[in-house]
Amino acid sequence: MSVAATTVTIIAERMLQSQITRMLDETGATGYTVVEGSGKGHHLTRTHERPSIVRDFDIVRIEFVMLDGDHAREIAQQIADDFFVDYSGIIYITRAEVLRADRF
Amino acid sequence: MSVAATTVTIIAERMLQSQITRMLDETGATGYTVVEGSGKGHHLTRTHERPSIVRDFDIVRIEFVMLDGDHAREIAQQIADDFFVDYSGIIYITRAEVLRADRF
Amino acid sequence: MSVAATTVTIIAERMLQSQITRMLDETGATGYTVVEGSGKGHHLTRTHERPSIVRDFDIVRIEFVMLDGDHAREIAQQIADDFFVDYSGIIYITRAEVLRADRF
Amino acid sequence: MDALLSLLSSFANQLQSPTLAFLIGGMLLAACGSKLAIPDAVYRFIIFMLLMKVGLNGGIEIRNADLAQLALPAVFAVVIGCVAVLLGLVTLGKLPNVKREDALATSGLFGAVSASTLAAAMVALDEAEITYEAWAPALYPFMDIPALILAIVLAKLAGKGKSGSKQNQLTAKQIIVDSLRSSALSALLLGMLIGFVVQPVELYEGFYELLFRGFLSILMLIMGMEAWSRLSELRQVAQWFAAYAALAPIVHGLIAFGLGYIAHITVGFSPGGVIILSIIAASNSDISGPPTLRAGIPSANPSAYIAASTSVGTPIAIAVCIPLFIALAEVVFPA
Amino acid sequence: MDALLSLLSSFANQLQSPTLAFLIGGMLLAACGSKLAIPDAVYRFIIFMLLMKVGLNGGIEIRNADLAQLALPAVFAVVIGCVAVLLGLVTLGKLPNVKREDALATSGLFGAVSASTLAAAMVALDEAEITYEAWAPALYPFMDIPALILAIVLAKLAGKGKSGSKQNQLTAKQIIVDSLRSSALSALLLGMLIGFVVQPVELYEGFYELLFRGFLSILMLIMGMEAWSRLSELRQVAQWFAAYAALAPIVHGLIAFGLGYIAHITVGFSPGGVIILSIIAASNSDISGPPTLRAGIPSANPSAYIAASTSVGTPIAIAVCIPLFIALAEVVFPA
Amino acid sequence: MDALLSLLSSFANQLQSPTLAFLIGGMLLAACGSKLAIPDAVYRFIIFMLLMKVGLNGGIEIRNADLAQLALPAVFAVVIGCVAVLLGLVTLGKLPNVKREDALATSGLFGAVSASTLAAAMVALDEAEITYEAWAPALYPFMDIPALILAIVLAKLAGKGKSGSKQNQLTAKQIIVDSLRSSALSALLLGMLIGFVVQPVELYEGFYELLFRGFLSILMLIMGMEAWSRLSELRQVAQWFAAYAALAPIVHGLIAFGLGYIAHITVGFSPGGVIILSIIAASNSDISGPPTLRAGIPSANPSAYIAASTSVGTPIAIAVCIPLFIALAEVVFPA
Ligand SMILES: Nc1ncnc2c1ncn2[C@@H]1O[C@H](COP(=O)(O)O)[C@@H](O)[C@H]1O
Ligand SMILES: Nc1ncnc2c1ncn2[C@@H]1O[C@H](COP(=O)(O)O)[C@@H](O)[C@H]1O
Ligand SMILES: Nc1ncnc2c1ncn2[C@@H]1O[C@H](COP(=O)(O)O)[C@@H](O)[C@H]1O
Ligand code: NA
Ligand code: NA
Ligand code: NA
Repeated sequence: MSVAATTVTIIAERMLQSQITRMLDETGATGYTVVEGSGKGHHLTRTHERPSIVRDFDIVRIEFVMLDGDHAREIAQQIADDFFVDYSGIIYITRAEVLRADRF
Repeated sequence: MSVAATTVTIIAERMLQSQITRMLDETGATGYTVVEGSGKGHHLTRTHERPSIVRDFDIVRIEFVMLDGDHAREIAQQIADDFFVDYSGIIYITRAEVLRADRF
Repeated sequence: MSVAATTVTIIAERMLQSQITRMLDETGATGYTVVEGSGKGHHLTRTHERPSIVRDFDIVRIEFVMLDGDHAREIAQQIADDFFVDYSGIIYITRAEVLRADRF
Repeated sequence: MDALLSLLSSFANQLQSPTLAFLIGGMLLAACGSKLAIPDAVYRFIIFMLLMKVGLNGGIEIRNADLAQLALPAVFAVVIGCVAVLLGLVTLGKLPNVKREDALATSGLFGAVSASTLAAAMVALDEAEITYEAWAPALYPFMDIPALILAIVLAKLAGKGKSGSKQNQLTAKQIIVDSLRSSALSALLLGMLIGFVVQPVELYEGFYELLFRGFLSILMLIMGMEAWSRLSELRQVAQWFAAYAALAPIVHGLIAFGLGYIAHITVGFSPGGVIILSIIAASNSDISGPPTLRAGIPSANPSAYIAASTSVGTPIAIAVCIPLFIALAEVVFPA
Repeated sequence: MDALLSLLSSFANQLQSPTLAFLIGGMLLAACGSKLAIPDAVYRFIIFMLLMKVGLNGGIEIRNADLAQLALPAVFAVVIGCVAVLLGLVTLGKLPNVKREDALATSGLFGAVSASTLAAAMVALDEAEITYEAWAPALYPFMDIPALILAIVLAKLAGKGKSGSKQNQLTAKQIIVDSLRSSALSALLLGMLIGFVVQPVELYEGFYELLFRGFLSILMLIMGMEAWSRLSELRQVAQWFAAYAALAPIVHGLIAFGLGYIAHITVGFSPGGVIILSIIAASNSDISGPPTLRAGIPSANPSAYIAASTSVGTPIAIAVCIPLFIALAEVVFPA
Repeated sequence: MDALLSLLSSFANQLQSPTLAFLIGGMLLAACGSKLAIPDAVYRFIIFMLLMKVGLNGGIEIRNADLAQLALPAVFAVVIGCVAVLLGLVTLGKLPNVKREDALATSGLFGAVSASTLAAAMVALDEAEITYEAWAPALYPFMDIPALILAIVLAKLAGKGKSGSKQNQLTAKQIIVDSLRSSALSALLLGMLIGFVVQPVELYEGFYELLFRGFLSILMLIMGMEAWSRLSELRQVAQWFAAYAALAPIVHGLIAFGLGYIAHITVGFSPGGVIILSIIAASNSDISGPPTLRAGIPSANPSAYIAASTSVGTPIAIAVCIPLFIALAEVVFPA
């Protein structure tokens, strides 16, 4: 029942969220899920507990699942090239299997 | 120290959360973790930023970890069959290792 | 372009968050991402929907990615030993690949 | 002719309310791409405050009310809710590119009731110094619940045997229970109960009433923003939904005005009460309706009914129907 | 006999307060499965507002107070907090199926203090037009902190050497610091400080006091909902916890009333102050207590002490003890 | 000599405002490690309420205002915003261990405007019973936007061709649009528009003005907590940022005071207006500035400019500059 698939997880600043999801739409990802959080890397410690009107510095975790692993990798690479030269963020890729593969 | 395990990630509408977690309890999952988010698939763009009294359309990401991979797959399949014919959502399965395996 | 890496996911009570992230800083993790949620294991059902001034019982999901898998496992084991004898929580480890490996 | 003129001038008068200004302001903001967002928690709190206020007020004043008078308007409310659904089915449902389930869900939503629109109407009546029966807001569930039930039951009859899944099993009883448990109706009913039992006049005036108009202005802002930002979703569904959403509130309101007029003549239903009944009819559910319909008619496309209601139905109900029916009442029921 | 009658009638009188109506209303909602939920952010803001109000008021009025009078009631507060814990240990702790740590954590919570109950008591005193010393709310930490410390220290003595983990190292000093840093005590103390230093009477009256009763009504609603929805957790632990939670508030309150009476006779502690002391004793901590105990006694089961306190202890303290001790004072201290 | 004395006494007088007490109270809490946190949703709602209040008030009163008078102060506002940026570049930018981009981003932030500081100034003027032109708060964007544009444009000229990425493409027009769309300016401008068009005096007085001071006190508390907790970030960047952040508000304020004085003499700009202009100049942007700069100068380190502004610049602007410029005005413009 389950089919091999690839999941890509992008962790980025919230200000990039709309640009990244627009790119996902354009490059053919069939869907994505976004979760908000905080984090620490080489720059600011970000935390969404603190009151802040500037939500743009929060961290978002965007993940998308695709059956076509090569395509997923291409999209991931393009996001890395376009956004993560100037801005914070990481991308990682894992293998998975999906149920109801017709949905993807 | 670490023992092989299987993680199942279910992304669904929040209105299904209580039904899905009830099923997890009944089918023998030893625990689960739920995170709220937003997302886009074939239907509505969901976003929990927008004010909305109808939280039921938000997205929840439910993940559970089990040592017995076959059992985990069975549970996952049953959730797919029971809920994802009519409603939005995806399920994917990955391999992992767990520490403190006696907890599962 | 992508390089093999290890991701460690720690699910714990929020009251431990600052202690765990301090340990991550000290033991050499290069970054981490935290997301809030709720969950059920052997103890309380935790849910952050309910009004509660005591956020300390909420669940946090802390994940960190490292290139050096052995080091990641050591850190994970130390967290398990130091925190998860007395307190709730689980740890799991998965394999992944990362883009822009120089960031880690 | 005179009547029409006085209708128009009274209508124009209503259009200058702050309520409306905030609604339009919200649309303007969204249209300009403003990043202003009222936090979700505040939105949900405001809804609670408004409904608790409406409920407490009703409960406090209901002691002196003659509840027997409620009977006929309540029956009319049920009738209006059902007629709205059937009307939607035979109009919207027959149009090309409109799925039967989508039509049913949409007309269920438009048959049901919006608490926010009701609150806006109450402020408008206050400003126009028109009184109404204390129990008038209690007509809400009598229209809301039958509309939702009828829409879901009709959808099920149509879809019989189609889906084998566990979920598609909402019974009429469950729909009633679900509706009463929704945050909107719970707050309203609890407010009525507390108001009736302990008569907390000081608390009501010093807090709930004090903040009512201010919170309503913010709610209108939010609804304006929502209306505009869902327009893009509306564009993705057949245009008939937009057309339906523009006309249905007015048609439903007129039907209610007519029946309310009958109640006025037969049982002395007040002009203010007739307006309330008309606005309840013109409004469409934004709180309890959508999730109930989603659960009850899972095959319907939520984008269609939510966008039609939020983007077009609600602004029409607030910006057109409230001033319209107040103006109409001023013409029909001379002081 | 007369005294008993007048106690009963005064008690019955108190039961009609809006405060109580909202508490019971909240339980009712949860019992009916209502989906109404006050957002967490609003809940936390309300707590802040109430404590800031209580603090500012105390701070503004404390200038005219004779602080020397505080000494004896403060000592009594410490005594009550400690006695409550010891009493819990020798009663609840000796019962079958009750772990020693669970008993200690539970009695620590019941020895400690709830800011919400305190706020509800202050409104009830206002309504009954009973005055009290401006510094009376400042008795809070004198009872709260010793109770938590004693419970944790006793648990540690028992568990000595059992756990080798890093975490189990809370010292008495850390517990004090933790308590003072908790959101509840910080807001209260900061309010007192600001009230004392800048005397912001206009701000206090025009905002914090203005909104106090309204916010309290919403807080009561939330606490009622919480109480009911944690009942299921309570059922999973030994029934003795429920029995303890029902009796402890009354017993602690009576002890405090007795000691308060002594302070009344010896140093002229006001009847209102005696009531405040009794309610503080009857209340159980809902903000700083649970996380401090979780950190201090990690082996105790949080379901046991949180459910006992939230589901039974708090409703008893608010719905039974507040009216009871006001009524008792009216009998004991005739005007 | 007399003037200095009267300046000092007037300054000391201002220091006792509740506004300041809450700001310092917030710092104290954070310094003590308090866990008190005002929820983010409440913070964002408070900002909305304050700006809507300021906007509505301006809009309601602007009808009677002579807008021609706005011209010169508006030109001065633009000049001050630009001078602030250039000044930052040739002072902060020349210091050792300070990157040019970081200096530009920081001086952009300090050239821009804080709505919270503006609100605090308006309350202080109210308390001192000093009136000002209804349109004075509308000077805000005239200083804010040019400062941000100039900083970003200068950074781009310097960094030309360095980064090949897609993002670094903010044009001046986009910066203007972004600023106007920010939640702060949207709320302010919408408030003005609604105030002007429908004159909702009752709503304004009964809600927005009613809650203004109370919400401001909470905002000050939050800003105090934020200021303290970002100090640790500030320590990680060159100390020059802290020194700049302490001096720039005063220098910018003095420049504005001088130009405001010219406007007073030439076009009769009121003393209160001069104070508003000075405080606007002394303030630094906390809402629209940071994200605009982050997008416009991605290579600058956000820790540097945000920490400098939040931890040092804002407290100086509120605690030093507001009382200072009110005192100065009392000396310079005798009643
Ligand atoms: N090694 C890591 N593991 C997990 N998350 C990370 C890691 N490094 C960075 N992040 C996330 O990416 C965000 C930006 O990182 P940086 O670009 O290093 O500032 C951080 O706030 C974290 O949320
Ligand atoms: N390919 C995907 N990758 C990640 N999440 C997805 C994907 N497709 C759908 N989702 C999530 O599942 C939800 C429902 O999807 P759908 O059933 O396609 O409407 C979406 O809102 C997303 O949160
Ligand atoms: N098998 C599991 N899969 C996913 N999350 C789990 C699992 N077991 C426990 N958790 C998470 O860890 C938290 C603490 O679990 P416990 O220590 O069993 O009370 C729970 O609230 C869940 O969020
Ligand atoms: Na309707
Ligand atoms: Na107690
Ligand atoms: Na400035």
